[in-house]
Amino acid sequence: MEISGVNRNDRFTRGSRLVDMLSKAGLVLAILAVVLYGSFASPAFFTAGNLLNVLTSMSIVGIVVVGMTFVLVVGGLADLSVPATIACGAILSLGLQPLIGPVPAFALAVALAGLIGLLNGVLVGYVGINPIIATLGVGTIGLGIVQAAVGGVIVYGSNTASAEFAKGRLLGIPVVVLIFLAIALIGHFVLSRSFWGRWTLATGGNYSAAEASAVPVKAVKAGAFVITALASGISGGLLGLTLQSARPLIGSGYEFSAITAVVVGGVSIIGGFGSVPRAVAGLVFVQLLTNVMVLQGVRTPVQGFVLGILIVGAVGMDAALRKRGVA
Amino acid sequence: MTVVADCALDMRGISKTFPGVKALSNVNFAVKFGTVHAVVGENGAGKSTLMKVLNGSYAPTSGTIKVGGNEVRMRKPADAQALGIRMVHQEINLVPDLTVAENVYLGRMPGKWTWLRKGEMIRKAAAVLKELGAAINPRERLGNLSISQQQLVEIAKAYAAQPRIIVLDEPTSSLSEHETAALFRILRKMRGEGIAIIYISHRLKEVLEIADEVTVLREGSMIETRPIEGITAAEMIRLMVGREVSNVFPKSPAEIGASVLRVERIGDGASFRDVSFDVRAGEILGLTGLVGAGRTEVARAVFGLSRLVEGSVSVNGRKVVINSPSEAVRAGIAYVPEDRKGDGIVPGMSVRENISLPILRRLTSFGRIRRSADRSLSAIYVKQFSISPPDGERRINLLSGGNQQKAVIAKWLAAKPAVLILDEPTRGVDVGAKAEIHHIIGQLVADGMAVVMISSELPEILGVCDRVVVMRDGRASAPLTRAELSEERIMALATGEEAA
Amino acid sequence: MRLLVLASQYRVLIILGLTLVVSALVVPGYLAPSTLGLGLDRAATIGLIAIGLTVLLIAGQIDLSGGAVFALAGIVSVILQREIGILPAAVVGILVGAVAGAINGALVVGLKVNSLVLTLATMLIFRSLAHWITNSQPVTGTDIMLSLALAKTYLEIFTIRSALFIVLIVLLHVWLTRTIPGRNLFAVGSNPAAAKESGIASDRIVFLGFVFAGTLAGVAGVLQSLVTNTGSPVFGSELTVAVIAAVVVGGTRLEGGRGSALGTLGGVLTIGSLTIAMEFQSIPAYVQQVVSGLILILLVVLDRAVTTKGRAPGTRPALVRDNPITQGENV
Amino acid sequence: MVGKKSMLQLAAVALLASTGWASAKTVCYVTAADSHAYATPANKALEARAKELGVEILSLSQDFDVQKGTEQLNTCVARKVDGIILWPLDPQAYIPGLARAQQANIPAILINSPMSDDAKPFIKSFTGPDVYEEGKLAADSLSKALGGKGSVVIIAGQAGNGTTLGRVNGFTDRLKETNADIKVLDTVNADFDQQKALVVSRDLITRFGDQITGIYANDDTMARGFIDAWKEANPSKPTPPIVGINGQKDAFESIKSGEMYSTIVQSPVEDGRLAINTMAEIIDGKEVKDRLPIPLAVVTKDNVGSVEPAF
Repeated sequence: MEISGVNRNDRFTRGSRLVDMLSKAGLVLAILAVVLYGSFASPAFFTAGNLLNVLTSMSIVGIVVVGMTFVLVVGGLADLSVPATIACGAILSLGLQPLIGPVPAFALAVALAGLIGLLNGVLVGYVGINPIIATLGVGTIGLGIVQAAVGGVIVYGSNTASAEFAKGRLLGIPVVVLIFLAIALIGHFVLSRSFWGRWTLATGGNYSAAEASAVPVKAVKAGAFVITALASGISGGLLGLTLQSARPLIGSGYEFSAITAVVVGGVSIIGGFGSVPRAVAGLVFVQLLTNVMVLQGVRTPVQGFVLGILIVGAVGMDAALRKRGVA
Repeated sequence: MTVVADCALDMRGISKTFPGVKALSNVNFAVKFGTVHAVVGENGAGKSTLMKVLNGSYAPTSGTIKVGGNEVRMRKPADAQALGIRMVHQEINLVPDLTVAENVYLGRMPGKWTWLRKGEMIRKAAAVLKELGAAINPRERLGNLSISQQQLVEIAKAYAAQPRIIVLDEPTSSLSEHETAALFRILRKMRGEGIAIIYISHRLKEVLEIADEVTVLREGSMIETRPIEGITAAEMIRLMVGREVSNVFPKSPAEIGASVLRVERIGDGASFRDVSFDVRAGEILGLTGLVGAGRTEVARAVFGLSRLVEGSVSVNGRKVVINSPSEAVRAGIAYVPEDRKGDGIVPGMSVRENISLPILRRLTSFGRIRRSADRSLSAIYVKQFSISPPDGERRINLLSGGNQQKAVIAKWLAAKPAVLILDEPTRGVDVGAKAEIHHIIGQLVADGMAVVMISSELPEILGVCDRVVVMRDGRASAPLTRAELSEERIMALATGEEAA
Repeated sequence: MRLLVLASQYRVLIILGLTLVVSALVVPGYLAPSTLGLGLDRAATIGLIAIGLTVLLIAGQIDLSGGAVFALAGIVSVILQREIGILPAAVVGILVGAVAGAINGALVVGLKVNSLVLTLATMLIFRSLAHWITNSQPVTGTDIMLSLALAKTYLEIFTIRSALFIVLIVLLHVWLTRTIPGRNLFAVGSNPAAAKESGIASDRIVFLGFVFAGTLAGVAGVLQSLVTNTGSPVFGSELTVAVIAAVVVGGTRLEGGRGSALGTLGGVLTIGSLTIAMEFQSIPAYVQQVVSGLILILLVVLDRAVTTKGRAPGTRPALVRDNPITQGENV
Repeated sequence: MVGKKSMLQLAAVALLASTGWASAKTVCYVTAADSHAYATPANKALEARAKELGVEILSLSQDFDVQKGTEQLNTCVARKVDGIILWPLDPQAYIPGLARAQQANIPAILINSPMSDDAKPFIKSFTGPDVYEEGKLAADSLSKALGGKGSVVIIAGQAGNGTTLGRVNGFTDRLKETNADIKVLDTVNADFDQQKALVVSRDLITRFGDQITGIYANDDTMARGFIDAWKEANPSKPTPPIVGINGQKDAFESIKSGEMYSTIVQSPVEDGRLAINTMAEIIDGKEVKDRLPIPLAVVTKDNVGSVEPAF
């Protein structure tokens, strides 16, 4: 259907810019509100130590969030195979240490996780299978193979140097946080400044038009899943190194945490819109809120309840703002 | 004055205001039973808004609506349907996963309580389709039909509801001339049954042929309602745009050079085979035929959007194998697709981002898009094509259809192709924008580009093209030169009355 | 190619048949009524939830909260046994399922948000509620004899649970193919804009679809709690994935507009009989996972390879569209 | 086709596994999971011992899903096995299934975790470490470390999980029983996951700071998480006394280095062997005791050199 009236277009523009601004401002305000409330409610909250803790705690899932942003933006709904890729990264990066040394082990672990992502990508991008089904199936198979491979036992780390590095600090900032920030920056650059990011946004925005504009849509779509798998592999590897132990179910739940952060950040699940800073802001908000609740002694089920309400609120508000901007 | 008894619809003083915008102001619009009433106007003149008011999608800000003499208030499409008002949209709006019969009776399936009387439904649907002269099996899954067959099902659906008022919005946009003629037979039949028909079209020739009355809208206001006798196309255009548009189809006085694109005996194993043609620098080659003849399929295959199974393609004398659009771009081929909204624009992106999409790699150093190059590229084309508003940062879906189309063409010129394939470049574009697009195409060939233009509109083909290839059932005719061109000749080739 | 088309058309039947034949060859006494009855009973819980999900997927929606609703309904039906008696408590438990579904439906229709994200959130909420009201401790019912009675098999094959599943899925088949609301459901999932334009109350259909799915998850949860005489906040945490797999193996698509009750029956039976067969052979759980994952992927790839026609390439699936029921307005 | 091939391979594997099915006694073993640090060695020990005894094991894995387990009991009954060894993950939910087994004259015993008293009539014995007992031992050990006075945090496993319930309730009940002056500051769930324990520990340390004088973790993995969090927050300060359960290798290291106070060793191998031995006796018609514990050893710095870690 065509838009009637040139004048109405102005309203459209104003609407959508307003929406974008409002939703960005909303996120910032929400984070500020949590910080303010937290500072009043708990003396321990607004301390360098605690905030650094929050940052450290969110780094592992944060790396996954960066990848998941690509999946949502490209219109790939969600990657449910994250637990498998994290397990792959964690178990292999520890398990292969005695055989090939810590650095090659880490690299190989991440590469193999990327291979799982490639399988997802081929099924979603090239064969055209619904991402939910494809990643669910591949994740199940991947996790099954990982479990069969290690026979279900815990794999321990054997290289203390790598453990020290992963747990260590650089200029007073934990190494995992630095790695997360680096990956977030790279992710942000790729999504917003590089041709690949523009292609990702175009493919998510209108698949056919992107295809007809010589964008290699299939590869771009597949690429988002490879990016997520690589990120999860790195995340899993770091997890393994910091914990110095890994078990097959080490990554369970990370997929939902990552999706939650991305969605709360206002990245559209229908694709074509979103950025890494938004997703990271969503993650920061969720983590700070959880932290405040824990410091306040709120029980786990209540935390889950609040988080659920939060997601409903976030997507509801997003939909409402968007609707107002468009209708 | 009209007699109340045969006044099917009487809309008086209709205004519709959106926050800050007046889309319709004080429109009076009346349609009599048993007539075909055409509504014409440029895009954005308020036709769609008026029809949305009529079918209950929008509530008017002020004004009254009388249907069959009684004042009514409609809050949703179902209210309009209960009053016997039916819409046939330009875009097919049916359910691909249901059968033809179920689509014809969608929302009104016959049955008792909730039980579906399937046999009765199929019988009735078959009868309606037969009455409309459409050879379609009512048990077939709708998704398996061709586009024009689906369009007929859409009309059958409206007709089966035994409406008192039927609104057709650009019903012929996906129909060939042949099928259009069949549609007009159906419309005349409906008119004979006393149905009031509202006919919206950009194709003034069709309006002149089928309408009894015509209403012209401009900028949200009703300009004039007149009987069709005594009005000419030129006059309608003047009323629509408020000015005389001279030379709708500017001819291109370009110098014709060497052959740029040559396809030889290509086929995709399904919708076309044994198609050969070539197009030369500075030349516009028309590709026409009935809808479904395989024109778009040929273009998509040459551009790498689908696979060729036989034949060869060469550009500037060199054979190329094209498996994807990016390979096509590298070979120097560009393609402006038929479905602008579906295949042309990325709605969430700005004009700038849309324009630079195909050649992004060339604007990139070390993976990073060079912002200045990106900006200046779009600035050039926004200016050259006078895209309005002249703001490259504006989201493209906020532009009018004509300006969107200009941006889509600009996107391809940025790639500096040797040959540009345009698929229905002026469909759904208003008269003024159409002239501008033709002007742009004229400039391109003047600069030595080779252009293939697919169009169903014969006057456009005749007016613009240097040579014309006519397709029928997946086969292509030999090219006709300007001297050989005539509407009759093309139709004869397209319908098979003359062997290719 | 023709063979492939045929194989794809009857893929559910083929895979089910193959499972049964191989199992029968390998597992002695596999085709005995008692074993089949066992498989059916094992499939019943998944099956009951799958019935609801089939309806939702056809309507182009999805519900991830089924497992949590399953737990919540069961807990409520057990907790209330002491207060109001077993039968009324069971009814209240099912009502809890219906209310949970209504909440999902109202939010999806009212806020016009994507059901994937929304039910992810309500899954969290319902699961938290289950932990909250039980203080994370399992709760026990009053009458263990009832549990034994409920698990009795009739005609050597049916338990109450599996019989209920079979009856409901046959009813669903009739409803989907022979009734007007059933056909309208397909219209809503296949082309929401067209459905709306044709005066079909899409919002109401989607809402009722969620209520239906919630109710069935409630029924399954209450039955599970009665059969085990226990309500636990951790029940059903693995169910949702199994249910989605069963429905998709049965040929229903996440894109909406396509699916059938009999297909779901086939999918559920395949998963059920496969599980039993592999368990009878002590196949480790992770190998079972790999096998069912492979079957899932194989079947959807087959489906995709054969039926690319009919839907334009790159058409976005229902889940990716904004909210299907808001489609068709503007832009 | 891939599917067909894998099915055939499956069939071949299955065929090998099922030879000799008719003659030997078959015992159905409904285990907690196939792939788990504790369950896997227990399963392996049980199966190895069964082979020695000439007993066929039909092994079914619940994958930590209670609902699956309750249904697997039906599979066991339908297979008309000679005995059932159940690893309960819930104190109640299996009772109807066990009752059905009893109706079918199939003896059943519990391994590793107890069930509620209502289950007593339906089982012949319960073998294995008593998770409730472990909680009590942990309370005693921590109480000793703190000199009967202090305030502690509990890092618990999955909410609603049977092991978690036993280990937490045993701990708190014992504290009450002994009238120790030990306050539980908070109980948080970390799902037996080291990373989750790390995250919740950071928050606990921020929240309570120096108030924490002792820590009880439901297993050694989570204790490890707390230690890491503590070292982050207070690189120089020694950890307060931490008590874990399981007796993992790395816990032994931590005890040696003084980072942990104690752990409670339960051997998965013992656990598995005791269960199958008991079942074999039952099948042979012998009477068995209704409670057969495996030895639990509290390991502190004093005896860490002389005890073997569990895994």
